Amino acid sequence: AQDEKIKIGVSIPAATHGFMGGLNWHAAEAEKRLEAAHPNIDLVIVTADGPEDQASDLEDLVSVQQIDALVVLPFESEPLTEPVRAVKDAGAFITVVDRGLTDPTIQDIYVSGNNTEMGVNSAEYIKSRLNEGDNIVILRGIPTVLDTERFDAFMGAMEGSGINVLDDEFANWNRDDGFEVMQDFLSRFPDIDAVWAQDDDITLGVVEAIKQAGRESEMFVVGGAGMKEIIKGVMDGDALVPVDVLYSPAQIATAMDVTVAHYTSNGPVTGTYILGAPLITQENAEEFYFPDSPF
Amino acid sequence: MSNAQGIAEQAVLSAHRISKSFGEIPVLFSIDFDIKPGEVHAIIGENGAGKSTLIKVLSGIEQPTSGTIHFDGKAVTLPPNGEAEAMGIVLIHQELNLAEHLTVSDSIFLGREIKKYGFLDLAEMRRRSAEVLDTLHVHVDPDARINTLSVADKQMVEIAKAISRDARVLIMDEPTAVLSVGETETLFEQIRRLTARGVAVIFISHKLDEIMDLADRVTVLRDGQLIATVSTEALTPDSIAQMMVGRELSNLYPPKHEPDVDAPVVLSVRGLQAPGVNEISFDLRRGEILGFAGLIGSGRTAVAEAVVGLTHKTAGEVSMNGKAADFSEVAKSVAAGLAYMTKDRKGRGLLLNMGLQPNLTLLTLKKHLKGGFLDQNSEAQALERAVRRFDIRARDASVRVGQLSGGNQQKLMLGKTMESEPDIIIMDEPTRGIDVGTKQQIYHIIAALAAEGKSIILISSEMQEVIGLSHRVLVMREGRLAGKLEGAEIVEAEIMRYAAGIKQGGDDERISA
Amino acid sequence: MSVSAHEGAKPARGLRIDFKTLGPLLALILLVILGYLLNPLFLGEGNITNILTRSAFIGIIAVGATFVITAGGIDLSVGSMAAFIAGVMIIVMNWAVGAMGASLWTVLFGIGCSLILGVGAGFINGFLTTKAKIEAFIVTLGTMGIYRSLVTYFADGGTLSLATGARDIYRPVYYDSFLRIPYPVWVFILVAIVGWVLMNRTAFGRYCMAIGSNEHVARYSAIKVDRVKTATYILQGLCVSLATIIYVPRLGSASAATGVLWELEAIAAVIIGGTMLKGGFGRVGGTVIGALILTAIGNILNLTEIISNYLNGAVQGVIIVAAVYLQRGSLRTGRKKAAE
Amino acid sequence: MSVSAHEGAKPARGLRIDFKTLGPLLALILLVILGYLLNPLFLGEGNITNILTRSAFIGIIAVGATFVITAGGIDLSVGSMAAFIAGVMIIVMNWAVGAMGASLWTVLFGIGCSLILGVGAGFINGFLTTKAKIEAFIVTLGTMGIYRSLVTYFADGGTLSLATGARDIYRPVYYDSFLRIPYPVWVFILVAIVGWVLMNRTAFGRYCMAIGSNEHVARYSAIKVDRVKTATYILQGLCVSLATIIYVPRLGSASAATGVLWELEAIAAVIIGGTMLKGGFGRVGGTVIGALILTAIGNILNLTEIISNYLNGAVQGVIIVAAVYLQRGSLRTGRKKAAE
Ligand SMILES: Nc1ncnc2c1ncn2[C@@H]1O[C@H](COP(=O)(O)OP(=O)(O)OP(=O)(O)O)[C@@H](O)[C@H]1O
Ligand SMILES: Nc1ncnc2c1ncn2[C@@H]1O[C@H](COP(=O)(O)OP(=O)(O)OP(=O)(O)O)[C@@H](O)[C@H]1O
Ligand SMILES: [Mg+2]
Ligand SMILES: [Mg+2]
Repeated sequence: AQDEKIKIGVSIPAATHGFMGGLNWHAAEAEKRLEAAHPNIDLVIVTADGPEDQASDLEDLVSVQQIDALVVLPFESEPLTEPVRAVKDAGAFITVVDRGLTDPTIQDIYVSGNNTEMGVNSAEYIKSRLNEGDNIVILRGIPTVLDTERFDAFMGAMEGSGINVLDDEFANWNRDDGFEVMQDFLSRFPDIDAVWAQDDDITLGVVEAIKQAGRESEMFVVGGAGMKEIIKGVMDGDALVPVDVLYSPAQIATAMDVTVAHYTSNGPVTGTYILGAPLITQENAEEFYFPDSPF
Repeated sequence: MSNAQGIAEQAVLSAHRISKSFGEIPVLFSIDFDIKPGEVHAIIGENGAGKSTLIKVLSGIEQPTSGTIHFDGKAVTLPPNGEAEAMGIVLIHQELNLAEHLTVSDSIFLGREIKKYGFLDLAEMRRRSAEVLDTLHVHVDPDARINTLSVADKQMVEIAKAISRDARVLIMDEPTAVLSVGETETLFEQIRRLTARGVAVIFISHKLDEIMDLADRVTVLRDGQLIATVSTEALTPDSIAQMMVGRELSNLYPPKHEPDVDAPVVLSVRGLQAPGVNEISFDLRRGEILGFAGLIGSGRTAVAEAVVGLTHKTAGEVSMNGKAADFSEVAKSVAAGLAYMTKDRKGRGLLLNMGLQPNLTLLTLKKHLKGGFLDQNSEAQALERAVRRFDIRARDASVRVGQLSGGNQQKLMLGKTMESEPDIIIMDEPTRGIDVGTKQQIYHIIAALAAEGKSIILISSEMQEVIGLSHRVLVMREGRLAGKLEGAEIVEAEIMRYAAGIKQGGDDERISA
Repeated sequence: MSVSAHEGAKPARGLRIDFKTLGPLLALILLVILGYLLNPLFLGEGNITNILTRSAFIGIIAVGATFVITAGGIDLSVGSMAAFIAGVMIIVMNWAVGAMGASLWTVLFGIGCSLILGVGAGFINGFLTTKAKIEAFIVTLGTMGIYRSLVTYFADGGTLSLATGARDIYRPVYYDSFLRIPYPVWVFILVAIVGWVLMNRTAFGRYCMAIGSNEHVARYSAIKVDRVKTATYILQGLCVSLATIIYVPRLGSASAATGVLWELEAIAAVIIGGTMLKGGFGRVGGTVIGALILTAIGNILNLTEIISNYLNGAVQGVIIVAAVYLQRGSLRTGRKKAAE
Repeated sequence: MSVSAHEGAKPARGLRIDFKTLGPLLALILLVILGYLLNPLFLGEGNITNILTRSAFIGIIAVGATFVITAGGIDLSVGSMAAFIAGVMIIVMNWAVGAMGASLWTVLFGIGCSLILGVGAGFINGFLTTKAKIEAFIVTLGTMGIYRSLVTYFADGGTLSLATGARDIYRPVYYDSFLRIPYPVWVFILVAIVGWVLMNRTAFGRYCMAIGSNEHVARYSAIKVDRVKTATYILQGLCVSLATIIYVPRLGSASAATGVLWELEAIAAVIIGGTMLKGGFGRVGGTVIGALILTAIGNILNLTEIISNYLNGAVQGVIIVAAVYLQRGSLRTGRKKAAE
């Protein structure tokens, strides 16, 4: 009976911070939904703590789970290119999510969030609200490729705007670090007009620090990802966090959907699906609000 | 005993005007000392007199503050950390100095392993270890780990280690403190064998009869000063003692008061079984000193530890004052007024890296609580009391216990045990490493305690001590009671006969083959 | 003779103790000067308050760790335990809000749960190390994984957030002050004082040192070794619980990312403070300073731009090693002086 | 008198040693059975090869850690050190490819650099602990931060990737086999054997145990304590370097995420294997089995879907504690039997 079933491996990073938690949740939900809808599909989700761990997971999916297809969100692009190629060579259908491999010919489907666009859209919004000579601070994530991509794109877009970037520090996609780094920015800089927090977990910490300092009216915060609490705030017209930039953890579900579709629909499914990183404002927030998601 | 033809003219190792201070505290004052090949030179002196310090200087472990050392007639600076062993100066430390996790054979060859093609020749080391151990009549497995050995066996391993090295000068700091007569005899045989080959031996002991027996010359230290170096023939035990302590030592043992045969039994042990203990039964009466004699490893310690709840007994009953007293942990036995003083002061008795005060009160800390908090004044008073009562000499009260002289550590441990004011005290080798003067004091304390109505179990490998103090003596052999002696029967020959298994029985029928 | 020697000894000991306490303090003072030179705002009241408040979490946990380490143990589970307790507190309080509406009782209920969980978690660590005789390192590595997983599971991989009603009541516990000193700092001060007294003025502290110094001697000295060791883990659990109680009102949430690496920071604080990792000797005062040093390093790095962000970890590492070297250095000189 | 006792003891001792070695092995066997029951493919050749190859990294590092821990030290920096060495190797090889084109020499050059860096990094840890007398925990916590930061810095927050030319030449070192056993496994086997011999059949191993057991005794036995301790850290560095040499061809890259928490895994492997964290007694064979146990647990978690991914850490924790309990349990029974 096993042989008739189509086995799809899903390899994602472990739920170590909010965004990845959301991603894990969406993956688990999609598994339940898809397995219920398609009895001949078996999805296997494995989570990794780092690139080498993920490479091991991929080996296991081939050798013991003997998967027919793989949906993978690589921890890092370059180190996982070869391991994914090995899965491909073992005959599996490959869907890559979010972080592209260095060799795009490996993948059959690419579902992309868009870190560059996320950085650019955040910068565009901040530019639209501020004037020359205004000051912003930046809280970054963990020093990794994806963080660097976002940051570089953001800085590129800010160039020539005349807005000063006072400083940037890593806040490790963590609320506590966001809180503490923002506290220190607040004691250091008497005039801050906006904060690019880049991630909604960090945003929550930043907001608390600003409230503690009583400087809510002075600045606004732009986060990213699309956490339900933040979207709710945007919907309700929160002045401190007026917008959010989508970088949805639901992209993993999309990727799983299209991969399953490859086996269940009549035509072959391949190609690239760019989800984009749209700006979420009070007007469109409703579309992005999923109150049941843990993220 | 003298070994006239073995003693060459020239000293192999000599020290001239050696002084040593630890920080600002002087310990040795301008000492002259020399040792010739084939000679046994004993160093004696009170606890804290500086004997151990002197031999540490002589072996390079400590560097003298001033003075010179000559080796083979040449002035040398001895290398530190036991590297002088390469020159043939081998030291047995007063305190056991073995790494607990190593095996016996590893320990014996530590630092000078035998190698074949660069790898350890384990078989050879094992073989040679077994050989040395055999000459010492020690029956421990060369592969046994040190932490499974008894204190006496550890001491024998240390001796084996030293003997197995190619020593020209062999320095032994109280090697016999934990040994009983038999082992001591074997050791002396080996020492005589070595001196016959021209090895020079420096020997420290508080047992004056051993000194008389073994040494050619004796050096007496007092308070860090050299009192005299004399040839043994010119001495009697009494005159040595007098030189050491600076006063006459008339009666080492206090007069025994008559045992009260009608006194109530305070501790009764029936059919005790535990690791190393086989079917032991005995009674202890109020005001009685009950001696436990036997060879090393005969199970005396094991009995004591099972009685106070340090080890699990597998069968048998213990009762105190007629009530069942099956202690599952030591705290309970201490609370019930039964205290055990271990013989392993370094491994079981004292926290070497702590000061005197916390060590003294550790067993009885609850007594020093005021409103739930530690009352340091009361602790300090306790220390003062103990220092007076047991004549604990620390040149500096801030020293860590590990820096105390061996005898003073022992006195501190005695003080610690007595702090719990027990009704019954089991003393395991209570005078281990204690000088004659203090020994006398301690004997008087023990006798006084008995006279006060306390009861004492005295475990000792020093036959004279057992004979001199005990009202009754139990002799153990291989975990069993081999004999029971009372009154005039308590003589050395009789004890030895039971201990060695030559004579069996006693008044207990259960003691059979 | 020995009485006079006894008296003569007193001042030397005093000197040594002085140096020992001065070590970490000296490092902290140098760090403060460095901070001030890099950015005078470092000594602003706001920043000082921030540092103190932040150091409270690690500090309180580290006070507990001082006992565990002094008694020869180690607890790697504290960070995960904090996350777990925070998570359960939030779940429980949210449930209470749903069932009875938000009130002071909700918060007290949460706090009660936290204390029970802390004691329970500590007991489990203690029980497994003493009764099941499994190495503390392994036991707490295990429970570390277990607690972290459980929070992730409870939070469905996401974040557990405290219901707004309870949040509003609870918030002041972190953000408000008494005599211009924030409550978390008060709790820290209290824990430090109680810890100091426990370590230096009670039989329990003495027992911890004795056990860490030589377990055999402790046992032969009628100390209930297993019980005391278990008590250190329970104390550690209690400290984690207290830290969590002041942590939760800060952001009102818990997730898999809560308390990551706190164990390392807590142990580092303890050891920077002069307690020995091998046990036998514990200094609560040093631990408090150790926690302040660690927090101050992080703060200083945020206050200056001269160092690439990527190198933060390196600077942190260098400062920690240098701080400990400094204090050990001064300690050694101190000892030498005392000895000469 | 004790002759009979002596003889009686012999078989008991044999029994005890058996049990000690059997402990971790037993746990591993039970784990393998569990894996097979969960999914028979667990014992497929491919999977076994995968487990062995993967365990090589942690295993090789853990063999080094066995020496450090046996001699009473600890090294927290190994994971970061691996990332750092991998990063520098890649930079150096890329530069060499640029300068002279890709050839076998490029790879050998990189390997040479790796070895030098490993030895150097180990020496620094050893020097700071022995000469500067800073606690090993603090020193290696510091260097851990420093190395991790440096990789991040070199990689500019991103990934360092090996140039394709060099990659192709280097790749077989991880992926190819000799006698159906992949090269990394060969390296692991070699390191394990050398480690075992070093620990059990050379004076160096004895010295490590003696130092870890009682530093004073070691010192009085004319053992150059500082030198031996430094040597253990250098050995550890060398092992990290070897592990890195087989790691780099696997993914051909290094980043801040490389080797995170390897230190914890390595120490866990050592302790699961029966070496004591306090030092004095080291078992290289046990360490190898410990590394296999850890890898097998990770693999088993991928075999089955019965457990929520969120609980992976919990399952891992439970299995580790249970494994150690099992081996200690059997050890105790063994001892009890020997005593009776
Ligand atoms: N490392 C040290 N630091 C400070 N004082 C020391 C040190 N070692 C020994 N002492 C002191 O030197 C004195 C002499 O000690 P030593 O050990 O030489 O005495 P001893 O004659 O061997 O006594 P015992 O018969 O009790 O063994 C003692 O007061 C002791 O406290
Ligand atoms: N827990 C134990 N398990 C197994 N054997 C034990 C245990 N405790 C003691 N023994 C053995 O019991 C015997 C008696 O040891 P014990 O230390 O009681 O002797 P002792 O008469 O006090 O002599 P010593 O002076 O050598 O200590 C020894 O052979 C010892 O190895
Ligand atoms: Mg499934
Ligand atoms: Mg002495």
